[in-house]
Amino acid sequence: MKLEKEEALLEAILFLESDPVDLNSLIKITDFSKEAVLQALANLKEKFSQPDRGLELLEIGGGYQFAPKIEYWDYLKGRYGKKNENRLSRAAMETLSIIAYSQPVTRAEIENIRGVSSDGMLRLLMGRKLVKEAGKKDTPGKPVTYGTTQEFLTFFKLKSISDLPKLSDTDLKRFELNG
Amino acid sequence: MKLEKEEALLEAILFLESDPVDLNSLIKITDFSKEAVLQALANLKEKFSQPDRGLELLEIGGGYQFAPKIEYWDYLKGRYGKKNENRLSRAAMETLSIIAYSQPVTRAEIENIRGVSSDGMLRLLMGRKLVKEAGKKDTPGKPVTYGTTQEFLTFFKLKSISDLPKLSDTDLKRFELNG
Amino acid sequence: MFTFINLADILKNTNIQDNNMVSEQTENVSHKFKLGEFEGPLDLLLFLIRKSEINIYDIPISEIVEQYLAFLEYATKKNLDNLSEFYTMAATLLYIKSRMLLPVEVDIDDEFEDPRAELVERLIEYQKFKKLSEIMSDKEKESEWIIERTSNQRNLPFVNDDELWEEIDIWDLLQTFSSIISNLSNEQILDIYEEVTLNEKITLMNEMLEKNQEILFTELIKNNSSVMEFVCSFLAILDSVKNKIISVYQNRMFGDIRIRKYQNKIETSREG
Repeated sequence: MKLEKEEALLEAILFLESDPVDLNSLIKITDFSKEAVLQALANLKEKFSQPDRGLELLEIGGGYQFAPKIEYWDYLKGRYGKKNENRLSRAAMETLSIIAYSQPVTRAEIENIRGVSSDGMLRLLMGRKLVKEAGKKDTPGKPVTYGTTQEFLTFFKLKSISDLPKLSDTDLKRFELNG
Repeated sequence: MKLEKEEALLEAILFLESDPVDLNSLIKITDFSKEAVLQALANLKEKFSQPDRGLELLEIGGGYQFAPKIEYWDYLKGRYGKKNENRLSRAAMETLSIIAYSQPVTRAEIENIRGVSSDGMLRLLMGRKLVKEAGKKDTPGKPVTYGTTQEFLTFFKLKSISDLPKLSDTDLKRFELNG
Repeated sequence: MFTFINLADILKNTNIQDNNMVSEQTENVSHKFKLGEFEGPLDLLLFLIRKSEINIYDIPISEIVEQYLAFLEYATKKNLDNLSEFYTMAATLLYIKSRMLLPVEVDIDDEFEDPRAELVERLIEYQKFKKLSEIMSDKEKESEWIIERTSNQRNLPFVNDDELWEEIDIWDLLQTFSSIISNLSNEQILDIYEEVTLNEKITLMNEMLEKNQEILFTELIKNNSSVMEFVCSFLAILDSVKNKIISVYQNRMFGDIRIRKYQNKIETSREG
């Protein structure tokens, strides 16, 4: 399907935006049909994958975004690069992965898995906007549950939470044998 | 000449920059030869002029910059235009003042005064209806001349073009002294 | 007795191939073993199990308890913080150990009867998330660098700097022009500084013709005392007639000149 105008306009919009733009926003701005937008995005993605293009169309957290292709980063780092000095500690990453893979999950459940109090870690992760309160659990006391945020997806460059990296088959067997 | 990598990298750089980037900076960032950069820019310009592209490569004030094509501005105005409704960039302002005070004036004359290509700015000002074609000059080649519009008068709250403020006496004297 | 040695030595001697041991974590191999590296009692237990090359499903509980308590003693001496959870686990381990010592016929293969079963389950679960968090850490490393655009806010039309006018007025325009002019050579400015110019009058005339079908010559004169006004206005008419922009009419000799747009003027001037 030829969608020259649609592709052109989407290219302009994604150029103007710096954060991922979700499908609904794109439909609203362009006034095109959902099908047309999706098809045009697919066409764009394909075109930008050509070797003479320096950008690629990423799908992150349900949104679309242009980003320079990784093979050009060495040229770009000097002027545009920022190193992420704020790596998560092992404890924070442990807590985060429990939340990511088991969400929605209560604090008690997290602490039960880790075997230590996770208050500080939860606060840290919420401070970095990787984790948010996700509702209340329907059990006595109605404890708050936690889940990951949009920023979490962006940070880990994930399309959606179902895109979380999986355990290898060997690991999977190992952990399920006596599960 | 095939310059896939050069074009790709320049595309990425011009995506990351918000201001026009001059040739020397582009050479410095990419470490390509001047000829390669110029040729790649020309190729890019040509490619972006295709109807399925929403951006165009402008040459503004001696620098290069991507901008959404004017034909898509109506779609984009609502979301991206508001803040600038009453703003003009310096380059646009320069061009506009030359046109206002020297009209009717040809593009060559404008460029002669500014010392840089004024293609993009002229289109921008015409897109905003502050400037229009005002006829042709009676010189070889009959170049198009430009002048200000009714919207220009409204925008600057002028009754008529003869209300344009005059240069100060000091300015006049300096001219006479040098002249 | 559990002694604190280089982690690398321990790992070197640890066979982690087939015995359902703790997942590989070779990242810290070269580091000196540090107490702070245990995220909690489960982490410590997994380390001890792995170091001793024992099967997680058949933990020799007395041996592990002994090592665990040795660690706790050392940690207490060092005044480490947050040891309460480690003590809780110690109590659990001792309880399991006592259950194991009871003279009851226990079928070890039946995990529901095994006092260690719940602990093993927790260890496995924790181990799974440890592995997952390693995967996530690798993923995080991919984000070690971010490439940022110089400005996150982009608008139409393209604004080049922050020194912009919320609202520009005509004096800004004059000032801009004035500063451009100050950098020009004299040849480039020739007729710009005239009090009144021919171009100005042409422009004024076109402007008036946009609003009115017909205008009068006298309407082009804004300053009656200036001869240049008359000259420029008249030249403007002559020039425009020549360029087929206007047509002029005069009712009587020395009467006011009526000016109208030349027919098809718009079309011809927009061509090209």
